[in-house]
Amino acid sequence: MSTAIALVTVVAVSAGSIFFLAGTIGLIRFPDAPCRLHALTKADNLGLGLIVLGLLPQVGTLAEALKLVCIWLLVLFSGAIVTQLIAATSRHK
Amino acid sequence: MTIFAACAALLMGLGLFGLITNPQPLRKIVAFNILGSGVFLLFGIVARRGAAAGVGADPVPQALVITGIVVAFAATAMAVALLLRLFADRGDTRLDHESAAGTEPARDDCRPP
Amino acid sequence: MVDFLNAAAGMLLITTMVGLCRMLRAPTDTDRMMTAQLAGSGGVGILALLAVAGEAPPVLDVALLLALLAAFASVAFVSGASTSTSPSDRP
Amino acid sequence: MTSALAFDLALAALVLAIATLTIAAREAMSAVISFIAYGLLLSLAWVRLRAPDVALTEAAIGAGVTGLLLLGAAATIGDRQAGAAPPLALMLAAGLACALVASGLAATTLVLLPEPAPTLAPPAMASLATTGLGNPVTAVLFVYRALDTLLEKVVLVLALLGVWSLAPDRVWGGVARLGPDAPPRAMLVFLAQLLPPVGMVIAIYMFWTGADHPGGAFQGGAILAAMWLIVLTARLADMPATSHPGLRLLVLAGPMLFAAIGFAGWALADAFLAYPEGYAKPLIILAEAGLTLSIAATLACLVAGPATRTPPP
Repeated sequence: MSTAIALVTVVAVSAGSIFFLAGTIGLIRFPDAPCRLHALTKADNLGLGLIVLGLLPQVGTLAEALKLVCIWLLVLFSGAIVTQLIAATSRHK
Repeated sequence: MTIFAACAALLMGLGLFGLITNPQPLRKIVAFNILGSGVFLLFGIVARRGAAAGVGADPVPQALVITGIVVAFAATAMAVALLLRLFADRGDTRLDHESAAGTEPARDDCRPP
Repeated sequence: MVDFLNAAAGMLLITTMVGLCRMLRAPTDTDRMMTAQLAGSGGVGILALLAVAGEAPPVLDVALLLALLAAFASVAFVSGASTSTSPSDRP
Repeated sequence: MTSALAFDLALAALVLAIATLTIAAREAMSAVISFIAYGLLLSLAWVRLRAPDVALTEAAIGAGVTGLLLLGAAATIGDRQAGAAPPLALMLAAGLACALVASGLAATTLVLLPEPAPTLAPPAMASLATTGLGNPVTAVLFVYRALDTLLEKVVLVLALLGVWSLAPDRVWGGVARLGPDAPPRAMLVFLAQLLPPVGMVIAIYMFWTGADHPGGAFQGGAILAAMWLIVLTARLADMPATSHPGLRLLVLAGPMLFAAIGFAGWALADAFLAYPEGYAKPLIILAEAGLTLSIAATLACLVAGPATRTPPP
């Protein structure tokens, strides 16, 4: 059972890291602002989401698990709004 | 820990270099903050070395650093406010004006324009 | 498991920060903001990994604070950038 | 253990790289942005040094509020009409001198620090039991070095006095300007409506948990200040005039409450800033509550700067 849980953690955290890597590469390589934003949001939402998902089985208490989920939700909400702001700023020019 | 000790020393050197060579006052303020953070990091090394009695780092240097960060912020805010006032009055931020002391009369805000 | 989480944190650190160094050199305002956003969420991810790897629950609070302030920095940047693009605002 | 060591190495290298970028950046704005990233990395370093209290302070004040202050200044001043860079010979001489200083410091820290390291952790932990607190750093700040903490609040107030007095005479007591005059974007307003309630909960949590876990008045106050600044940037509320009695009371309330508790220590316990037996924890939490609000107001006012408009009638 614990091997299965460890496997879940390894897979999810690895996948999250890959999303971060892809997001960074996209941010550097993509030609224009909307494309780069597309890459950025994947790293933000999916990358961090998968890492949090992978860490959830590893934390000791319910409070810590809730805190992890809160962190992800906070980044998700503010990330969505900030991305809109960035898009508006880039279109303004 | 030795890694961060070397890092702290290098940060202080870098900050000092920026403080001396950067001509813009705002950049000097940033460099000064880097210099300060190197000093704080050194305190962190001292705290970490003093780990004992079941805590990961000596709490006394930690408390000093927290105080230091807040005071550094207060000093930075003061410096930035002075700089912005200088900019508002003169339109530039050069610190090496020959005229500032004598030849140019200081503008007085009290008098109506 | 601890080694794996540390390695993941290290990889995240290098990825986001290399992106950061790269973007700081060829910047437009929006690129900088995107990079700041990526660095913020990368930092949150690293802190979450470190918190679980080192079994130090307080580090989760640091991650929470960073998650909150990442958005704050972006907002500051948006208003700062629009100040710098409209010269008439200056005193 | 090796994975942790590798992480530390990468982190230290990146801290140095970002610091170099900050110093060497061509534009002031780039320098300020890399300084914010530098603060973020530095708070990771504090986590690795097992000092989460300091990591919180560095993230909130070192990177967050200082970053905002410098961003505003860089946006106003830009790169115009700064002095010329010093000649190459001077640069080289300065570089050499700084390299000498850095290597001297490195040698000192790596070789000359006493072994075994002196530590005050055991006495600090021993006195922890008598206060009822669980966080040794808070105990040091409010019991062991309480006078320092009190005077530091006074320093913050003095800095605010200094900043306010930079206002031209004709707008004395007026309103500070924050952000551009242009109306804010709808999305910014939405964020400013969404984020502060969450931030206030986190700030109160940070202050409350500070008694037993890393956190405390500084961190909570800095978060509150950040939330207030978001609201101000989005024009949901106006900055009160610097002559507003409520604002001035808010700035002074925390230090005055703390000083009052200190003087009460003379009467009820045996010394200034001593706490009577059994009441240490509630008194410290009361002082911290006042200080959190005062720190929030002071930090926000310091970022907003001196008054630039005449006070409203």
